[in-house]
Amino acid sequence: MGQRLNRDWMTMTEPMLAEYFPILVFLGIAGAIALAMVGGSLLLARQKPYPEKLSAYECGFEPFDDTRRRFDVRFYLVAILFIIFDLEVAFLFPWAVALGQIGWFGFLSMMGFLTVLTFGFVYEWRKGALDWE
Amino acid sequence: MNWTLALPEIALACAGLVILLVGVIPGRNTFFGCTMAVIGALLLAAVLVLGQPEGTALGGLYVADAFSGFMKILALLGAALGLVLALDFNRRESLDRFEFPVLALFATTGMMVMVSANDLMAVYMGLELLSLPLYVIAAFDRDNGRSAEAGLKYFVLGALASGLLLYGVSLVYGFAGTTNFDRLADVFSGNGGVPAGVVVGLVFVVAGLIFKVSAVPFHMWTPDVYEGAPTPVTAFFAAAPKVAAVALLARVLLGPFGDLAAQWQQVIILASLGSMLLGAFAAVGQRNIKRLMAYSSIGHVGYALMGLAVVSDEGLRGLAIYMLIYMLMNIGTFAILVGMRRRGRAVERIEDLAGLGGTDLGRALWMTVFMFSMAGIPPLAGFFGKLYVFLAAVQGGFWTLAVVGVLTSVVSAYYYLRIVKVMFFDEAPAEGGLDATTPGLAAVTATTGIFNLVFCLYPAPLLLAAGLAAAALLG
Amino acid sequence: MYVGAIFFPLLGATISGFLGRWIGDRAAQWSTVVCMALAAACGILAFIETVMGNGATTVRIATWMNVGGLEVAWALRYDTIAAVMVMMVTFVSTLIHLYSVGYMSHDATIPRFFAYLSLFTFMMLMLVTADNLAQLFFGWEGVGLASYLLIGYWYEKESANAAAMKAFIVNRVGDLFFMLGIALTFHVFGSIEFDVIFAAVPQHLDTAFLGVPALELVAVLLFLGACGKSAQIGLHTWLPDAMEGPTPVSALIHAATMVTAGVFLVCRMSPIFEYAPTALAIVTFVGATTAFFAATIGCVQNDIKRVIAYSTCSQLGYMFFAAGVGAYQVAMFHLFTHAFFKALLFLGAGSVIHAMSDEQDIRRMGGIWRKIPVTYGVMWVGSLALAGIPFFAGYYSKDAILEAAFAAHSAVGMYAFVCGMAAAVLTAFYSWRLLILTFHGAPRADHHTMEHVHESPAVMLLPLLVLAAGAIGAGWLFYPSFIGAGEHAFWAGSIHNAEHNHVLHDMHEVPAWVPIAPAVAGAVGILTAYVMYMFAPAVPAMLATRLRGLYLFLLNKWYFDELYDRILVRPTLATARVFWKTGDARIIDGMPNGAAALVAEASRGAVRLQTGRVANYAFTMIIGLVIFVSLFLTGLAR
Amino acid sequence: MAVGLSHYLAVSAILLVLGLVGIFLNRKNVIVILMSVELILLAVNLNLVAFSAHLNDLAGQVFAMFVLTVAAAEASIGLAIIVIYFRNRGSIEVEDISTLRG
Repeated sequence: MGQRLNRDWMTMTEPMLAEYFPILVFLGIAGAIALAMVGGSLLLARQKPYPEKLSAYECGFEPFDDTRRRFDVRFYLVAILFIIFDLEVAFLFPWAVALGQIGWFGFLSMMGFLTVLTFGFVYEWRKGALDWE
Repeated sequence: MNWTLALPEIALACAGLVILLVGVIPGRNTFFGCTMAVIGALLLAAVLVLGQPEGTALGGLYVADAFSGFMKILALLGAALGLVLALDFNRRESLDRFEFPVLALFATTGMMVMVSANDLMAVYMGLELLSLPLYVIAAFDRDNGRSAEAGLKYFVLGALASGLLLYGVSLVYGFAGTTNFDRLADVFSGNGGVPAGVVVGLVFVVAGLIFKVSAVPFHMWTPDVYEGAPTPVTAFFAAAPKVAAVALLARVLLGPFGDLAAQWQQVIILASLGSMLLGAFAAVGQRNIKRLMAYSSIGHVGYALMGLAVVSDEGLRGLAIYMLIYMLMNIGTFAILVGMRRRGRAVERIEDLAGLGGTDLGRALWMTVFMFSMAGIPPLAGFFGKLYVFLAAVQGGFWTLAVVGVLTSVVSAYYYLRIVKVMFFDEAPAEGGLDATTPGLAAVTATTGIFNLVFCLYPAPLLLAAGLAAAALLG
Repeated sequence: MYVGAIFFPLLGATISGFLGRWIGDRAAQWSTVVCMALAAACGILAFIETVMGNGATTVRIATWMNVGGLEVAWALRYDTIAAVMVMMVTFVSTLIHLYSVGYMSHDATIPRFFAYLSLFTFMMLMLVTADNLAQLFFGWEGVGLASYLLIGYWYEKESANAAAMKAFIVNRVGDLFFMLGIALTFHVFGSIEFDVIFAAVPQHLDTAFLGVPALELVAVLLFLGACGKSAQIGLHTWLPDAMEGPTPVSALIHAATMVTAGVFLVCRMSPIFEYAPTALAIVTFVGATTAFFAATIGCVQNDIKRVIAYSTCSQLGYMFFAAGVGAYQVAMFHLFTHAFFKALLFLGAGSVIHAMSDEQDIRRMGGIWRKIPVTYGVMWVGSLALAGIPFFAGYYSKDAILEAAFAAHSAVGMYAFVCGMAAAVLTAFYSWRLLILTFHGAPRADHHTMEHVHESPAVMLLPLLVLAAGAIGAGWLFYPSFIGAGEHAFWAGSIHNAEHNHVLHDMHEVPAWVPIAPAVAGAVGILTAYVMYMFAPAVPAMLATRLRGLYLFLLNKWYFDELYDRILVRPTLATARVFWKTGDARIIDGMPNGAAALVAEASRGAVRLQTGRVANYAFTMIIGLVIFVSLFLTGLAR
Repeated sequence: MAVGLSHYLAVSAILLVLGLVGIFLNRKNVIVILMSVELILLAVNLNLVAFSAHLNDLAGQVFAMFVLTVAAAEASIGLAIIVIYFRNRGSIEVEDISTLRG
């Protein structure tokens, strides 16, 4: 193990700053843009506040309520379903990129994967997990 | 790409999906039909396993040999019997949702993958495929706080355990450069010293696996989960997953890390000693019989691990035969516990068995058989299970293990006998004896009980099978 | 024939046990009796075949287990010692089955009883015909189980339940040592087949284990196991309580067969014991002490069955010290004769109890000898045999034992001789005390009972008469072949005497007074008993008051139970309290010893870890992980 | 000064320890335990990817994919169980989850 690490030290010769410089630049630009937007709106826009406008806006809730109240369990449900299904993307991207090399076998295996997901989807649908009311 | 070798697993998985759909489409309750279908699928898989050729498949991720065959048959048998126990209970407790058998089926698929994993990746996938459904069915009684708590505890600790396992896997992968068992074995067989990273990783892996077999010090979840979960679920937990986990532990330790035995041996010894002692002592004061069974199962795992700690052919054979006997003893006992109802309500205190000898002699006698067998009293099967591991330990010169084993078995005889005493010598409570059992339960009880009785007469074939399994693993 | 002798009882047990409910009580009990009779026929044939015919044979039935480099077979080893036991067991057991038909006729669950009885017989036969330690252990535990079931047969009685538990647990203690003994044997010899072991003994004469000679250690462990089964001093406490079981059970298990299993074990392992002098000395000492100690207690007990139970204890002591001085043949001979007259005594006692409508206290009997002459007669025969009066069975064997002890010419042998003589006097004394108090004098039972006193039915008397014949004849009939001139040809090597062991020869050259002494001792005891209980009934009470201390000492069985209470229970509880502050030391129900309390406390401690908090569980796991890592790294360092 | 394998290992080890400590030091909310578990898996993934880059071996990254998926499934099941528990007991305080004991 020791030797391996030493080899790392040998191979990585570029100075650190050079590596990280782009990130620094990126941070700078991001900060600048944010400042420009907020400041711009402050400078240019006409300020006419009234309570409706100042009150917090939350999707799906009446805004006039303490914020620590329980969420409706249906949100959890949707969230859970989302977690499950958004993951297939993580598999679909590399598959789509490599489809050329992996050929029919790769294609079919992904199809199998999607079929399994479909089974699950049908189950949820039949269980009525998808309709809100 | 000879994926046909993995036919049993593939068949199980497909069956699971189909049954899921078939169960959900119609509007009415399909619990009974689905359970039957699942049991059929399990038996079919068992047949496929019997006809399975040996070899590796799926790019070395999957291996099929005598050992995996033996253990798979055990796991499938345990799962099927466990589902039979669930049939009636779930209906009465209005838990008769068809998801139950399907989840059990997926869990069983996970066990099969574990048993014939030949790569750390396959190990992890199998383990999770087993664990996730188990988390759910532990909390299957949604409207019961105890069940929910059991599920929550099992989930939190299980997730922690699999996290540890994964971390270990990542270390092993990094420092050994591969996750395939055969190549790992090659890496370590070289006489060069082993990098500390691999050793640490191995510890994490072992920890994660020991959690699944619920041996000390990773046993803490067992009593709570066993007590909280619905009884058939407990029965399922106690039988099939334990077999699979023990098998996986044996394969991982003896396969890729066989040459590191000097390092992991003492850890297994420690776990075995601790489990035997805790299983013997902690169970004595228990009132809830499911909790008692939890501690008893911890103890049994301790005995089984003794067979693993002695890194030898005999030890492994003892382990295999022990798991077989343990599984059948447990299923039988739980077949009686599941049937414990008074006036239609499920009861699970030991006192509730009082006077069973008077009200239902047959059941009491079978229970006596199981208790004596668990206590390891000849000529019942349980005695031979212990005998083989003890002999192996003695032959390997592990006197501490053998002596502690004998002592703890004497101690544990106390609480098994206590149950017998309660059944025969205590007065039945005022509100009357237990309700009559059901044909299904009675059948399971009788089959397992008869096995326990007649095993001593002609164990040779089973021993032979176990011997082959052991030989296949140790090569 | 060989196989039949063993498996007919099992057949009977199966029929009666599983079909009993359908075929009815009568059919069930008679089927077992018939099976036993067949077994007995086979047993006797097998004996003749073995002794006069083609000598020792081994019948392999099946390969039983094949593990850890040892292969164990179901096999019946028929050499002389086994054949003798088989014949004796099947014969006595048959008679007792027959007797039970009468004795248990008013019982509710007759098939269960007979099933247990036959099952026990099968296990006992397994034990004696085993040709390897595993099979022997199988039978060993089997008889333990059967006796547990039979002692607790009347499980409505709390006392019976407790007695069964006590017997079981005390036996487990013995079995613990036995198991260790087997394990050590396997470790030393690499096998548990008798042939292999015995053949290999010479190589291992100076093998050491943990610094001590391995053979000594093996012998001592096996003997400790035998102590449990044979109720030798220290582990004897279960035997008197075991009298809670039905009387036929006491006769079969706790007099004739099971309790002698220990003696049989020692004789069977004679090739090992021969080369373990220290172990033999221990055997002699324990045996002799038990013989004397049990006899003293027998003198003051008032329960008719307990008196006989203690006499059994004492006779077992005789057998052990006979084996201890190297005269295994003599031990087997006494075992053989004892089976007859002790079974006879128990069955006679049972017949008395039956007649007295279940009265067991001899202080409430008396004056009934005219009403039950046959029972009276057979009790006389039994007592004469037990007291070793010339030409009854006991005379030959007990005489031989004492001669052997004398001829051993060793300190411990002399100690055994003295204890044996004292015990002989006491034996005769309490036997006649029993006879007189039970049968003679003025009736002390209430009028109602006395009217119902009646002779037992023929089915009970027949076995009594047969056994009586045995108690009279078994001695001189078998003396020549067992320990007389023909002894060598008879045992045909099934018992091993080392070259340095001449005791069998020496015992015929003892001074003339030695052979006569036991008979004299017996006579003395009898006379004392007559004087004290027949002619001057005031004497015993007077003695009891005068020597109050001694009397209580004996009456409370040398305070053994109290001793255990002091030594085991109290300190355990105390330490338990110190360790766990929580006070109440609740002993697990029905477990009459202090270890249980300690276990309970330990469990409470172990359970206290189980807080139910997820965080603590996770923490435990992490701690375990850390420990493992350190262990591994040390393992790596090695 | 360059970023080597050891740095990645150090970071992932720190993450692991944070996760472990988070599990048994947190006394408030079960959700936090869920997060800690995710933290551990994150550490694992970091390890795997770092190693696979260092060994020029794709297996590690494939493994990381699997871990991602399973982690998501685990999280969703965990959430579901927590919801059930909350329905029954009306609280998800870690301290309250201790009715089963002994």
